[in-house]
Amino acid sequence: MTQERVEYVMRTITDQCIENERYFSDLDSVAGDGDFGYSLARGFENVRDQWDGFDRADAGTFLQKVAVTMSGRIGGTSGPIWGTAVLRAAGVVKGKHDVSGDDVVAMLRAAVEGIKARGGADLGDKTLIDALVPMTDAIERELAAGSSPADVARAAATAARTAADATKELQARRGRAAYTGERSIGSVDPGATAVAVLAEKIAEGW
Amino acid sequence: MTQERVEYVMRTITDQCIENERYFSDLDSVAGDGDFGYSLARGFENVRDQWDGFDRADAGTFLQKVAVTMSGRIGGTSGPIWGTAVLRAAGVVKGKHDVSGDDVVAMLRAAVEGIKARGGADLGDKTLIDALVPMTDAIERELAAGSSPADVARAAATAARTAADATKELQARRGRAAYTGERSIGSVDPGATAVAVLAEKIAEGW
Amino acid sequence: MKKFVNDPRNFVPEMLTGIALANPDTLTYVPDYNLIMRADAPRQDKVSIIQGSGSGHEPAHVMVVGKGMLDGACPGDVFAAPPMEYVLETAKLLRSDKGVLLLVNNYTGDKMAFEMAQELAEAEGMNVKTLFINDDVAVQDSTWTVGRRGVAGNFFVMKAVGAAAEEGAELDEIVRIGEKVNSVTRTMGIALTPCTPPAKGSPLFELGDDEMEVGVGIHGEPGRRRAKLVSADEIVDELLGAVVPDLPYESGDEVALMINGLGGTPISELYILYGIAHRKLEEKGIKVWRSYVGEYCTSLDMAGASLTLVKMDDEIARLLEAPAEIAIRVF
Amino acid sequence: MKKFVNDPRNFVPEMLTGIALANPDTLTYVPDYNLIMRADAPRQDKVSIIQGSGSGHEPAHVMVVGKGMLDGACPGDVFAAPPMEYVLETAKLLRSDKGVLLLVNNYTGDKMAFEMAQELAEAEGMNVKTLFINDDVAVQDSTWTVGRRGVAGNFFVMKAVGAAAEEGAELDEIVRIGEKVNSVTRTMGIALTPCTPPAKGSPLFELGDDEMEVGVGIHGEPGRRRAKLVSADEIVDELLGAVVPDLPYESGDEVALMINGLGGTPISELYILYGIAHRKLEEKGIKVWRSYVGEYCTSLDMAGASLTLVKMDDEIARLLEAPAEIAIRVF
Ligand SMILES: Nc1ncnc2c1ncn2[C@@H]1O[C@H](COP(=O)(O)OP(=O)(O)O)[C@@H](O)[C@H]1O
Ligand SMILES: Nc1ncnc2c1ncn2[C@@H]1O[C@H](COP(=O)(O)OP(=O)(O)O)[C@@H](O)[C@H]1O
Ligand SMILES: [Mg+2]
Ligand SMILES: [Mg+2]
Ligand SMILES: [Mg+2]
Ligand SMILES: [Mg+2]
Repeated sequence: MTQERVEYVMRTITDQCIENERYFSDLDSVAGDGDFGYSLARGFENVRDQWDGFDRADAGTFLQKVAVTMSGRIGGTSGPIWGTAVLRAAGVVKGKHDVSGDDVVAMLRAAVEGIKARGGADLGDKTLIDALVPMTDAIERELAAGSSPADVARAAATAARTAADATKELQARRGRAAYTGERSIGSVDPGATAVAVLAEKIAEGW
Repeated sequence: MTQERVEYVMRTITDQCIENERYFSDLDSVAGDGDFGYSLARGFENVRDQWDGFDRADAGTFLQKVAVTMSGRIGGTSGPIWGTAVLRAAGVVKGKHDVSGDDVVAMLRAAVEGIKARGGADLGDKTLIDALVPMTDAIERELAAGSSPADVARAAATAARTAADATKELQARRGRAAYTGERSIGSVDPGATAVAVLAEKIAEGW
Repeated sequence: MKKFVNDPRNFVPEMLTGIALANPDTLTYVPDYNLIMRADAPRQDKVSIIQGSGSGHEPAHVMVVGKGMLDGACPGDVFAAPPMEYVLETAKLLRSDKGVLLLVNNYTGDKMAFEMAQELAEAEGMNVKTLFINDDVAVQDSTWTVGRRGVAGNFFVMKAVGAAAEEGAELDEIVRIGEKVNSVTRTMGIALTPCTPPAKGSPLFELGDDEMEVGVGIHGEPGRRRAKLVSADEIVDELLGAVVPDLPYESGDEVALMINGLGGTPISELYILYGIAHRKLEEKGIKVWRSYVGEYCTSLDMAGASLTLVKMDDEIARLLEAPAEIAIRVF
Repeated sequence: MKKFVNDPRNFVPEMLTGIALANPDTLTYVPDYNLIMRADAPRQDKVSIIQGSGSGHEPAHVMVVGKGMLDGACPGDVFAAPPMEYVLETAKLLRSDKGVLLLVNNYTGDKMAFEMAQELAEAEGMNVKTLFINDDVAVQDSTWTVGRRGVAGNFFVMKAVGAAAEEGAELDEIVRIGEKVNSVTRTMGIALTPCTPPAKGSPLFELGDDEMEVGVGIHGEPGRRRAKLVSADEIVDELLGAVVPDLPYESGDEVALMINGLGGTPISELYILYGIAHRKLEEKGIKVWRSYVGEYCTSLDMAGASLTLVKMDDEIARLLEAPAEIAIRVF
């Protein structure tokens, strides 16, 4: 995919995180502290405001600028987590203008590793990792099967949504929701759900 | 009437002020600060607790002890107002064991004068004076007409109630409710209503 | 009712017990008269300063007893003036050769109780003066009420007379100072929610989700009007619009600026109001001499705030800056 | 939402502006990093003490910047850890030859931001240490969470390290002191109502009219259990029952006792709780060394309170008694 595609993906994430401020915060009110949407929205508003001025030398540089712009303003857990994720993804495509399907998988794997390293969470701890990993697996599968980019995107969205919904059954083991213990069971994880929303929007506009 | 009757009247007032705590406070919440019932109840609980020990040398002494016991515990406006009223009434029957109808009228007039002197209120200012004065007038009228004590008590109750209800139309000019200006119109005065409740109970048990 | 309370009837005594236990070296509690007094009072070389008023306005007044402030406070029940007996007995316990000053927030019940107590204390040969505080501009003067109410501005009167008394000033001089501070102090409050008296157990009045009460009294008395809740900027305009022209405070004046919380409003919001008010005053050419932000005179758990201005001069500045030590402290 | 606020997004900057305007001689405001710092900081002859954490806990931490306490506080938005950039830039602005201490309440977001900032500051050659505060007994230790939360007990850590830094102690010594105070400090809180974050505009959780949340977190995190609202006596039993056995505090111990208001509870009720707790501790043979009653670490407008005990020794006593001057003051 082209660098424009990368920009399209990042732009969709940016717009959606601003648009879903209230929804994401409401999700975080159930077992968290209700600021997830607010934090993301403030960070991505910063990205939107500086959008035209980002260095677009290559896809990696572009994503790195986005990461720094965003995480300078996102507080809470999401600042370091999302900042680290985008930074690591940026590192994979440093110097590249064209991003292959394999690159996308590698970027997502790098992002997940970054998140794990930063916050100590793993699969099953009821965080956004639980949506990111199945989504990445789905992309890898579809690419191997030779699906069209649009089909890959659709499969990614479906996998993310299914996985996000499944976080309902999990007990939170990281972040603020972990303090609630068993009371966190029964509601979806805000971070995982945000991943699903973003994946769906990206697939829709592909 | 005998000194026992005086005790009966005082006892009814005492019990009713305790029993109607919430009702009287609710009345005071409309345009006042909601503590009227609380203040009276605390004061009269004190009277009830010390009831058996009061000096009963004569009606005046008895009432004076009640006044001191009560007003030592009633705060707010009602402490000085009710304390002064009972003290003044006590003065009228100092040394007496039998209390005539004329004495009753004189006691009530003295009480009203005491209240006026203490708080600067007059008829029409939307205070308990607006129930006490018509009630006293009715007693005087019935006595002049030679009615039976029970009939006098009934007439007093009716007059107090009618007058208390009529305070609804008045604008408060004294006490906390006066701060509300025209907004005090439309609700009855708690003090006047308390007088009506007490007069009715006294008549009932005569 | 969402309160930490045992029997609501014991609300005031249990609170006073807590204050006394929290300050064993400096305060004495006399349960019979709801009295919190300085452990070292009365001192015959200084005028004793006494406040009464109802409870529910804490820290006013029981928590501002201490060096450089009050010698004693004998509150009534929540929102009820103290019984006359409390005031009289407190005056007797704090009797000093230099005299006793009774500070009274101007309400019917308080006025009657304090005036009765003063009469009786004088009859016993005591030298007692009464000083009325009436800083609330929400209530217009009127021959029908006892006049304007005393609200959060009473802090400045207490601080000034407390400092003067600590310096050994004579009673008449202290009265002069108190009257002067009162005469240059104006306050206006606003409620966002009602308060809930513990004995009543339910809110004292009702206020719609999008309403505020402009000019509310510290006992939940209705104010000038009920209005739609507006932004912090507009609220400050409303408060300054009532307070500034009343004295008036004018360009070139120096003022103490107090943003007082009414009990349920967090201090973060009080500082938002403070910042706006400070800027708007300076725009009018009125210089803020010192800030007072926090809870000084509350109305139980009412969400709301009041704004007070004191026009400064050198004498008042010196007295407000004098050291004082009271129960309310951070450290 | 019953709040004094303009645009909720500007809640924190407007509050910080107010604090700075209210304390022009002692505090400096650096809007880019939500930073409130001492006007005289950094001083090269003392370690700089920095706190971060989310906003909404005022007076913690922006209002406790000052002599003998913090050199700077760089809060995030309401209930959100500050962005790493704020912490890093604050550490740089407060860089001192004697080093910089970062105080962190133990939450995932704060931990990550401060650890990232520390790494980067060290990479720039700075001498930086991080100290975690985790006094909340409501949360059981667990390998799954970052462990216990930091709540109102952080006041004692700040006070002690602030005093030590003011005396010129070295960074390692200050860390030792902070860790010691933290290790003998335990807190448990209880909520009677939820709080309403300004940007959300509605209560963070729901609590029935007759319910309380036992062990609530200062961001409205659910506690140990939800229970029927009980009397003040029973609530104190519950809080002491959680706190006392945890260290444990034992007969013969001397403790500092803090009753901290969570924002919406009036100080009258805090003193009721204080009185009960004081008596119950003395019944257990635990002596109260000093009282701390008021708002220290709040959760916006939440009605509720927390109880903190600190086991005293001579060193801690000396540091807690050392003079300090901060924005939060009465006079
Ligand atoms: N340790 C962690 N590692 C990875 N993701 C986490 C971790 N803790 C929380 N999260 C994610 O962050 C989301 C909450 O973000 P946010 O509201 O910004 O955090 P907080 O308010 O607790 O600081 C959760 O829904 C979860 O997906
Ligand atoms: N100046 C006054 N003179 C006589 N009665 C008064 C006066 N002011 C108020 N009252 C009476 O007192 C009642 C209120 O009593 P209370 O609640 O104890 O007063 P507050 O709470 O205002 O101190 C009123 O309903 C009225 O009847
Ligand atoms: Mg959150
Ligand atoms: Mg009343
Ligand atoms: Mg009253
Ligand atoms: Mg948060």
